[in-house]
Amino acid sequence: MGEKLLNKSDIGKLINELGKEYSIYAATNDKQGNIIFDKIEKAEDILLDYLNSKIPPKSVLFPKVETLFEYEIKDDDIEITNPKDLYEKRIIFGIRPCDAYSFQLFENFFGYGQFKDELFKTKKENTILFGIGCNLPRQTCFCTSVEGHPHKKDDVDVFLVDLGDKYLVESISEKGKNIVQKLSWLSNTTEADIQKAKELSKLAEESMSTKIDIKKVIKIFQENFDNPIWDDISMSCIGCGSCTLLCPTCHCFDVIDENDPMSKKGRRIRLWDTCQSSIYTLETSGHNPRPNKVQRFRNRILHKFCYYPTNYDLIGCVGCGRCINICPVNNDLRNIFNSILKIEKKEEVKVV
Amino acid sequence: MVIEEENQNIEQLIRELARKLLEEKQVDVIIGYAKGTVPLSSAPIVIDKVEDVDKLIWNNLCYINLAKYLVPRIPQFTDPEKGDLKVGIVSKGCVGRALIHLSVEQQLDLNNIKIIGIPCNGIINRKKIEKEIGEREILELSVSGDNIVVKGRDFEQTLPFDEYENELCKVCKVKSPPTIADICIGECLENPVIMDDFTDVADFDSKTPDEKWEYVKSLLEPCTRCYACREACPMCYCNLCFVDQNKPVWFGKTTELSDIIIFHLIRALHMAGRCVACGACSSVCPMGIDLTFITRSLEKIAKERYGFTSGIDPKTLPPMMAFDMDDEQEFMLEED
Amino acid sequence: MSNPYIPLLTTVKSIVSENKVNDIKTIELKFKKEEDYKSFNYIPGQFAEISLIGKGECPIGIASSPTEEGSIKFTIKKMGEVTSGFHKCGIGDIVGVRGPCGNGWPMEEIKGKNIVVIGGGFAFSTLRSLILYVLDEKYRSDYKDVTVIYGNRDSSEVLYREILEEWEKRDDIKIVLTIDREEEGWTREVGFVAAIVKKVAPSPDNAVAVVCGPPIMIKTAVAELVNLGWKDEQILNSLEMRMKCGIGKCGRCNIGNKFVCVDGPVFSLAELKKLPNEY
Amino acid sequence: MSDIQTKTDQSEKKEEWEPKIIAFLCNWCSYAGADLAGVSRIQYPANIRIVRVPCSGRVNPFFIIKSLLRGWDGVVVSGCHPGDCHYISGNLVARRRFTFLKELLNLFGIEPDRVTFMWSSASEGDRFATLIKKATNMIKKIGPNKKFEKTW
Repeated sequence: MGEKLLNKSDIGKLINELGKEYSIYAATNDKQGNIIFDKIEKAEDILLDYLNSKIPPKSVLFPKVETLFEYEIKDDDIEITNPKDLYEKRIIFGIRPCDAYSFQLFENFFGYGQFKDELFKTKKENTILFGIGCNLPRQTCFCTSVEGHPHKKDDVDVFLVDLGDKYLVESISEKGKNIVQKLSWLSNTTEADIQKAKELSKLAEESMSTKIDIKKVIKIFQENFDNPIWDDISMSCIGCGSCTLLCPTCHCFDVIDENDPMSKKGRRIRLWDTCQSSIYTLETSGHNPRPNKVQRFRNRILHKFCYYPTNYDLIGCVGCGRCINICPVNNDLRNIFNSILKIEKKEEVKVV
Repeated sequence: MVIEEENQNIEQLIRELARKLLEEKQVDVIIGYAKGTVPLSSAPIVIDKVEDVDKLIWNNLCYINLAKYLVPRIPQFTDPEKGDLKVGIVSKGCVGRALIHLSVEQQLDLNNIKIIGIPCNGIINRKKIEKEIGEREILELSVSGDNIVVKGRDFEQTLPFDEYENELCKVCKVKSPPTIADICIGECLENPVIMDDFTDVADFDSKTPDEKWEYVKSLLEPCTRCYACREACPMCYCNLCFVDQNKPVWFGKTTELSDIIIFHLIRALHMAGRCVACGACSSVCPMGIDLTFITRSLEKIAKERYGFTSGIDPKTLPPMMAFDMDDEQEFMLEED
Repeated sequence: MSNPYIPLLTTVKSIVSENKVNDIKTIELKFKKEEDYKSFNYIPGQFAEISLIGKGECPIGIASSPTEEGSIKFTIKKMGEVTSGFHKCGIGDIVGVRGPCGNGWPMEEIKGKNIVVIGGGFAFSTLRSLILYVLDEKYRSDYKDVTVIYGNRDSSEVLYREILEEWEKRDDIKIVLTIDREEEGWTREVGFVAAIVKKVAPSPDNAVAVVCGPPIMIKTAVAELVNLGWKDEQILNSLEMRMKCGIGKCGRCNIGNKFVCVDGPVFSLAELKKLPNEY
Repeated sequence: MSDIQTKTDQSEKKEEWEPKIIAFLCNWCSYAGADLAGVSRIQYPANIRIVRVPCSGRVNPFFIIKSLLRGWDGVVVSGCHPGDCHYISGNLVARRRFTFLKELLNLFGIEPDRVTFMWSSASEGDRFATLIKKATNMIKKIGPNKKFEKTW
């Protein structure tokens, strides 16, 4: 039996104990009251009953600004060193299943091909994920449509289910088992608790209000690259890129060198970048392969629902609904699916 | 009149005028607002058929400045055969101001545009509502009487409209677009005279530099550099923004505080005497950063120093496009 | 952990200015450590991410051939921050190199075939690498006739003059040089590359065409080849794309589901036809 | 630039802190004025490093902000008196620009005294020296520019 119980009043104790060995990252408020994942100093700062964070927890392992290496220019040599925080032992506490799944996608992508992104891999290896199931998914959530589930446990190391006044703690991976074993003071479960967790999982699944036939959507996307419908669905887009920056699966980055004006030191850093910006693909010669909003918009959607499935047989979306909530012009992904699904119907009519 | 009734009247006005324009073929397309799919939003929409007129709505969440869809950076209202299309644009005061200012800067031709003037009755501050409701999901938001009613799964909360209105809308003096002969229909202001005492920024002005710096720091800290503020701003139409320039690289692109502050400082500088105070930048910010203090201060500087209010008169040049021998220069260093 | 973003360090060994206006230079780099050079195994058509530490990084095609031992060469046009930095470099300066990246010309698959090289402007660098490789004693017998069609805006822009002269002396390679507009003293062809392709009319029998140049040249020259009866599989293009990481992670160089930096930059016309027209 | 800074950094520890000030001087008036001050042996603080620009209208606010970002403690911009501009109205255009810049620096809480604008003609060597003295003292009063420092 891998399950244990954790009283909500003991969260502080748990965090303090884990905090001795690991840095704890969890959802917390920033200065403007947004929920972000950040390093926790005090257990009281942790938020656990949040809907979902504004900035996805990718910011912990793939921060907005990440040092690739540091350098110091000397008289006839350059000294290059690896970034410092690579081997920091981290726990991401209270991550939602969708966001945990996004790490899986990151690992898949960054670990693909001849060159592997060792920075992310190393950080991920030193990280333990404590997931919490969503009992009340939002209206904009659609994880069940993209092969996810509000109580999906596969991608985390330890999985918690909120049972009201306590959490059911289930260790999933080896890493998770080891760490839960050390927490000997966790109490044992009863059959009723496990049963209740199962019920909650089922309830959560049933309360998902959006259901999309994603296989069909992918197929239509693959066949309709040149469809004029792209003009219509991208009409209202203002090209701001908040959808991509706040997407848990968007991994594109820009690389720049930053020098300390006061010394000969510097660092090469990578920053989150967005494919919605026109300079993203602008070549030095002035040629731009994706000069228009329509193309950039299409690239974003197809990258997740066409290129990703083609290359890795995975859907590049975890269904967190952040882009739906955040879009300033309310260009709702669900509407895009709906209008895309309509094209096929029209064509079928034509065939008949 | 209560807000709820006003909304209905405005909506009716928009639909009537839009129907008339389309039926009489005075315009080819109309840009307006449609109902959003999430509670705190509205969606810009383009219609070209009379049947679609009923999709146009008005509520207190129409925060996008529709003039953005006409700036040259996003050219889309052209037809291969007809050339430039005639566009009708649902205009609250700040949309009208943006259009007029853009024409002053020769970025668009007002003759291709029909301004459908409406008397805006204020926009709700989305961020303030989100903050108030906290981590509960908002499922529905409506205006009832003079109150905002927020409904969720197991709660219902009534909030007074006055308190949750955008700061900018509270002090707005140009609720309807200024009239320009021949291109305006609906409710427009004839020769508006703007009187503004800027009492709302007086408080901020009296702070010491360090206090201001601390305020700016904590305000801008969450910025992710997504540039939604820039993209939603009708005045930001440069082909290549200064932060994107790389010959030379002027300012850093990182999310370190100094780079963030510099970005907002320079953007504010570029908005000087041009900002039309629509508040779109604050409304669209995914991180809820309220840039009102910049907007208001820019208006104040332009008004107090040069007597200029942007987007009122298509014939007056904005302060940064003109100069005068007798400009005040009290900030110049002089011998004692 | 081996950090894939850390470059190998090299020093500038020589700098050659390639044209009259002096905005194209070929720099020769020597690896600081011998083992780095040994691990840097490349084939013609590949590129490397070269960087000036403190300025930035950019992807540049490798102009030298693996047969030229001891160093690697890059031909760089002065364009932005980084490339201008390279133009200010002196001998002995330190340059970072990551790579080789990309797939390169399919040297194995085109063995036993005639090779038609079509190049325009300073995109000729990776073609130089290819030609040198093919003409090298070790490999010459693997490939058949080589025809080179090389176009430029004007005569002062022709790169690698010395090596071109050497090639002209040989009888196993045919060189056709062209410039866009007539000029005094120019005795070679005049006209756009596509027109010259039509005039030269290379035979598609047992041959491959290797095309590299500005997008408009690729488009027109390829159309001419297709008119001459060339098949899509026989036409190889080397594409340009904006890149940052060069190793398929930063995302910006995708054409459909392919990344130019790892799946390209060399694509056959047949492959390109399957991809969206976003390049 | 960084050389100068490292040098002054070292001296900072030993002696009293001296500000580093970058001055953009217009070619026709202020630069000549500075020259005159030098030729006439009028003493003025050695804290300024001069950048000669064709006209005060050439001074993009970017220059000023970038200087602050790079760690300069103060910026001085000097041009011809209104009406005397070699290009007729360059300094008048500049004046409007500086008005807004000054107001915005103030708004963001960056000490407005760090950035100084002044007029000084080719014949006013002593005025130039006096104003530079005044500006230097003002900047000394505020202290070092630390607001834009990044963590290294």
